[in-house]
Amino acid sequence: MKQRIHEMHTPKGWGLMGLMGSIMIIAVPLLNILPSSESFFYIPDYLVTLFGKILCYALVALALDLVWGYTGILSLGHGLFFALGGYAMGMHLMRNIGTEGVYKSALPDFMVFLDWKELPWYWHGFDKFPFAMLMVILVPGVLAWVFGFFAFRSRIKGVYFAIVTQALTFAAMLLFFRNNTGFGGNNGLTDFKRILGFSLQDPSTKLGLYVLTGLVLIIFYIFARFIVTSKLGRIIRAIRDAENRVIFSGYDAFKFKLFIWTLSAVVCGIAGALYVPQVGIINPSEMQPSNSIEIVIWVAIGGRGTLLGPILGAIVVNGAKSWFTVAYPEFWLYFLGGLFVLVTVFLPRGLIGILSQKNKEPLRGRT
Amino acid sequence: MYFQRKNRIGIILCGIFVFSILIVSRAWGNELDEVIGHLGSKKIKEIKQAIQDIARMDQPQVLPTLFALKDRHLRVDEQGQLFILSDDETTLINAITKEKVSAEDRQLRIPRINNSVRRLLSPVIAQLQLQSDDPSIRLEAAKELSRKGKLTEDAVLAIRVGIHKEQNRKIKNILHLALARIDLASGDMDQRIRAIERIGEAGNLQFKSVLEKILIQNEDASYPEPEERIRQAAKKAIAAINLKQTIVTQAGNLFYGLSLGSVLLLTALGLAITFGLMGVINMAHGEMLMLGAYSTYVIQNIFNTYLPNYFDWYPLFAIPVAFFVTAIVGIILERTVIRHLYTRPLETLLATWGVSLIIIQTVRLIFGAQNVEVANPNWLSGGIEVMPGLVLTYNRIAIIIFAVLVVFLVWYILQRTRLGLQVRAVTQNRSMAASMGISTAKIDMWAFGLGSGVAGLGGVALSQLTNVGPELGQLYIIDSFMVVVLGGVGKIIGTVVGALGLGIANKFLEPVSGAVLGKIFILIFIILFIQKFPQGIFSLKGRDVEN
Amino acid sequence: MAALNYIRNILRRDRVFEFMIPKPVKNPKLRIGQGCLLYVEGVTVSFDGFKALDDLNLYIDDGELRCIIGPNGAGKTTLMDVITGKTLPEEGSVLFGQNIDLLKMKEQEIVEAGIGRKFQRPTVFQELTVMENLELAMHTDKKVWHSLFTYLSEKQLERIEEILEFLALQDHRHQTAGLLSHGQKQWLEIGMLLMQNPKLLFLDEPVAGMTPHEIERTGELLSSMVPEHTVVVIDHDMDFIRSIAKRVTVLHEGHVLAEGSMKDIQSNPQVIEVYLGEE
Amino acid sequence: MQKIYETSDFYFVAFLHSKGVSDDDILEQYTPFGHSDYQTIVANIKKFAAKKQTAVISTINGDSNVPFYKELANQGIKAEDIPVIAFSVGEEELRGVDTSSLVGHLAAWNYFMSIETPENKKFIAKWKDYVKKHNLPGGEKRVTNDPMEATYIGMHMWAQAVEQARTTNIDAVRQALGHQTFRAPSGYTITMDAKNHHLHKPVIIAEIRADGQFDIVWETEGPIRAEAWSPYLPDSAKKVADWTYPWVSGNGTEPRFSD
Repeated sequence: MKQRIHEMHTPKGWGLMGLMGSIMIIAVPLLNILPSSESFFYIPDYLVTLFGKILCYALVALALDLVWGYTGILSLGHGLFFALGGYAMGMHLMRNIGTEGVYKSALPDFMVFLDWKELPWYWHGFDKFPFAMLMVILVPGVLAWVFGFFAFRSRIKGVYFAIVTQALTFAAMLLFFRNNTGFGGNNGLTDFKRILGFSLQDPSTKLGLYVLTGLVLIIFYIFARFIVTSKLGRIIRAIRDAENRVIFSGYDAFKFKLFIWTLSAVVCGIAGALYVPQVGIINPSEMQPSNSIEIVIWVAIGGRGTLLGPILGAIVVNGAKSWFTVAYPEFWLYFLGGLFVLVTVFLPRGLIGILSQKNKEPLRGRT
Repeated sequence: MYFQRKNRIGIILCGIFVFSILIVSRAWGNELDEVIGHLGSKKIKEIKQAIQDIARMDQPQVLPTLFALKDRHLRVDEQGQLFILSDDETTLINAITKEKVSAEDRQLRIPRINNSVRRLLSPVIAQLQLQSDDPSIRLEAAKELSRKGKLTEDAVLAIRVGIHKEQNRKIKNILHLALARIDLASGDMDQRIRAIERIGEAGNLQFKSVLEKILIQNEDASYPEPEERIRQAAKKAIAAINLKQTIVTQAGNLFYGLSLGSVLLLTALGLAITFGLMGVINMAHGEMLMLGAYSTYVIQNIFNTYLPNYFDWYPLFAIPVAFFVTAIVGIILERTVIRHLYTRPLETLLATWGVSLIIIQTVRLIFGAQNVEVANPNWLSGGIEVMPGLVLTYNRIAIIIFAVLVVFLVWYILQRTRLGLQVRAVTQNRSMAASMGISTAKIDMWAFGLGSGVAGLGGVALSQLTNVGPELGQLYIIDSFMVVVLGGVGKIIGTVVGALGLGIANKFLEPVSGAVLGKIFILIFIILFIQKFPQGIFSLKGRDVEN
Repeated sequence: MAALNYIRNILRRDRVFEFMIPKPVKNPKLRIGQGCLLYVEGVTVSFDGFKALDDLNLYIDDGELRCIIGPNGAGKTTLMDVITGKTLPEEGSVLFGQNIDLLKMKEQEIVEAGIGRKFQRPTVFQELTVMENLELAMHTDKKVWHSLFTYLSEKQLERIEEILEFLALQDHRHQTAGLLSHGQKQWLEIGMLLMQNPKLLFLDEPVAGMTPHEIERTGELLSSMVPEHTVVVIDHDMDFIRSIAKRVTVLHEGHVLAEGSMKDIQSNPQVIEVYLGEE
Repeated sequence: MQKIYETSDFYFVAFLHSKGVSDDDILEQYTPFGHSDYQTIVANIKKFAAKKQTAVISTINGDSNVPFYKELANQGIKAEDIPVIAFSVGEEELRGVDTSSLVGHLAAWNYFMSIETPENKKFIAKWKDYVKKHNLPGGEKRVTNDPMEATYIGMHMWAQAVEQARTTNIDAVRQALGHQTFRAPSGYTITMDAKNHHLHKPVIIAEIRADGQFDIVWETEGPIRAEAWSPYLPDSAKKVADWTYPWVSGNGTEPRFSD
């Protein structure tokens, strides 16, 4: 066990990680609670929510890095799994509003609006928190498993896979846009009141959600680190480099891909579930193909195949987005587009590559 | 009044048409001028009354005034005198005295009309046009009248006159059809049956409900329509209408599908070159379409400003301009970004996505975030009614033809020119081609330029169909990739079959499932199809496939 | 007829609906009778009407070093694809020992049964170290969960060291495989095959692109592997074949043209005409 | 009269049912967002309209309007035969369309650029100056529209409320907002309802002109009192919207903080 811990990170690496982790989940909350609102060190509530949102994105980026950076499967549909987790959570929060909605009905407002008389079958059970959490994992997980089962079995790879995932999320978006599908159509699910009895308007609930997101991110980072330093980690990297060789070494590459793909989707779902109570809305625009491409952008800019890079990428890009879209809205797209071109062409190992020696080596065998 | 009309029928039946018109017009000279004057009334009610009066008098010389009223070219001065504004809006012509006056220094008012006036106006114009010497005008007028559900007595009268005078069989038939609804109620059995037969032959859907009324059964199983022969004829006619409508529907779906397929083809063809042949996952492809559409917009504006007389021909000029503009942008893109990425094809996806964001923002800064207006030239506006209920619009027909030409062009360049040969050689085996003395860098550049240029051509086509705005490309990028992947990478014929197949499937599906579900079904179908045939419809087979 | 073809298509292993095919017995024990290890009988494969293999029969004895030669397009690689499960033939049977039907198995199951394959181009895992490459190839439990929690045991480490030594790659054990020379990559791949502990080894052009010295060394390597492993070498390099071959099979247009010792082959007029004659 | 919906709204159908229109006489058509191929839908409208007098109610939003109107025009549907009334089409939306063949189709809104009042002339002149000064794309062709007018009214009312309250404190301004009046470009004095904080505005129905402007064909006699909730829906009718001090209630059945 000791050896495995050492393989995952050098002592220095563990120390650094501990430091960043504690800044994230201890320092930020303290700076939100302790200093007076005039103090220079004070972190206002809206920033806590913004940080929480960005950490959710970081979790998604981390999940994508496992499939793309390590296994070489480029997904342009990860936003779908994120949104599905978000919808599962949203349905729970929606049911939790109870009869306090605009129409004072036991049904969610949009159903009253559409004149539905009873809850559709697939909404049953979501009033219970454990069931909803199970669905947060199962819905994206099962969809990813079924989709991956057929796609990997047919040996769909590279561009084809990427485009098919894009078609998948696009189709899902159109489906969720329809009022008749039963998920609030265009407007999605919103007006949430509370989670597990805590008011979602309360700053302390938001702080709690932020800390929870940070914890989940740290836990999953360690788990992901455990995976990529295990033999399985070497096998998926081997699949990325030469899938045929892996198969002719006696591994069922299909199962390994399916495992990592499904795992990644589940983590995205969890990220979505953490995201929804913090931002207070989930709608089909989360399934837009461009959202999924943006996830790829975070990973690529941070540096794929590094785990830390995608987290960094998600934080840098989204931080820059929050600042730019306020300060220089007309130049945001120039910045994002330009950053993207430059990183892809000149820094294939991403921002993290600048920090490490490895960037000097040419990148091989990756597509 | 009644006397006069009856008198006129008598005269008509005698066949002395010219003479009668002369008499009547002379008789109504002053009265007509007065009625025309009411067209400039402030009250819509009076305008309507004036139109009805004009219909009764049946005087074609009023037509210019009626057109002016319809097109808002009619002006009224304080004294209530009517003037017709010329098309270039410089001169006024007195509606009655026909004398020209200058448009300046007059306080003029535009008589207000609304849809209820227009509803009254169009059949009256058609009725008057029946007396035209030009058969094509008479044909249009006859069609217009046959479309109307209810005809005024004056119109019926005018049609009867028209039928009598008409030499042209086609126009005559249409006029008969226009009367069929009236004839159905006539007392003459043969006339009724003929009317029913005519309706059946024409197959217009709008007559179906009229015929269905004949077949309604009373509660005691008797028919309000006692004549068995009439009922039989009606049944036959309804069957004929249904058959014709089925044909119209299916032919319509086929045409719509072909047209949608052509649009998909035009949007995907450039991608078939850059992605299919060169392996560059060009996410900025949609922006090439958008730039092509904006080029069309700029050319349109130039024509509008400097060559207004040749405005109708601006799309023809826009085609080469759009091609070269997008080709040059493509070449710049290839030289600055893509050439660094040939060994990492999936990463071209990322870089070109970045490029697409930059292009979108640049267009926004130059042209604004809103849509810009690209007008169809006259020859691309409107459509031709090939069957009742099926209008083939000119812009769609033009796009189908354009798609054929572009496919031929691409095929010719790739298969019949030296450049095409070299492109194929480079895309199939880069190092081999290089060792044979082909400059792969140059070929890459030209091939990418060609692909982008073809995308620009797609943009010209789109500008004639839909709105032109900075996000235009984003709407088509996914569909374009679907088409190329479905058709099979590396095969132009695959893209053609893929695009037409998707278009037609989509349009046959849409009436059944609705547009939204139809689109979803198509996407799911593509996902399943690729599971089964990962290489698309036209796949390369053999041992090199895996590589 | 078309319908029948469709159903046949559905039942094909490399297609989607795999669950419809009856599963073979998992990990059957290899039974060898009469010294014959591999039976390839009546195999036909065609691509778009072109017959890559045409009613081909081939038998490999247990413990022999067999060379297969043939001009380009003779079907050598396709034959290997069929045996290792990459391509499914339209007709014919492929038996490993007397009891294992290779046509009913997936690629990795065939590997598990004891057949290793080296590709024409050296395919090692470029971004993994030499040791990691060998570790992955090792004959062990290859399930997903096991891979996640497993460690290298002392015994396994010893085995890796043994192979490293055999390949003379001890000094490169922590180097990423992508940085090895071409010859070293070829050897590493052979080493990876050996790690699988296969009964039968297919080597597609093992000496392509090697220096004469490396070729000599490879020849020695291969010869030292028999009779513990049965080795089948497919190559163009006649000098190399001559130096190692005991029995040679000549393929031409998808079927076996001749078979025998190198001497017999060299004097076979048909072979001279289609193949050796070109040199 | 029959109605066809482009994208559906439950309330329309409910309203039509209440007017005794049967489902047979209603055809609803939905399209995906960003839809641009209206061939089938326009053909369906024609087919439907062949049977009975038909009007189309279009709730198409944004960009899809252009391809829809182009297809309508090209397939020869004229306003006098099948009028289309749209709820989110104004001068700005028509800027991308050749309107010559759309003459007579209708739009319903609270303001149109063609309204002839001194206030509107001033408003348009101000906008033109702004466009010129900032060199906005489109230049001379830029138009004013209803959302612009609404924002203009909103900003002025807010400024008035701030002046009256002498602070930008949200609650104080909110309290001061009720009863604010403003002479709007539409020529009417617009009042903010003291109770529900909606604006009382005129409703105008106008026809599209060939130049992309609108001809007003019908308007209410003065501004209409804004109802926060629909009196036609039993559930909705019970509700209260009351922002009169010290109450705060936007969507409840009784005012909150009433004491």
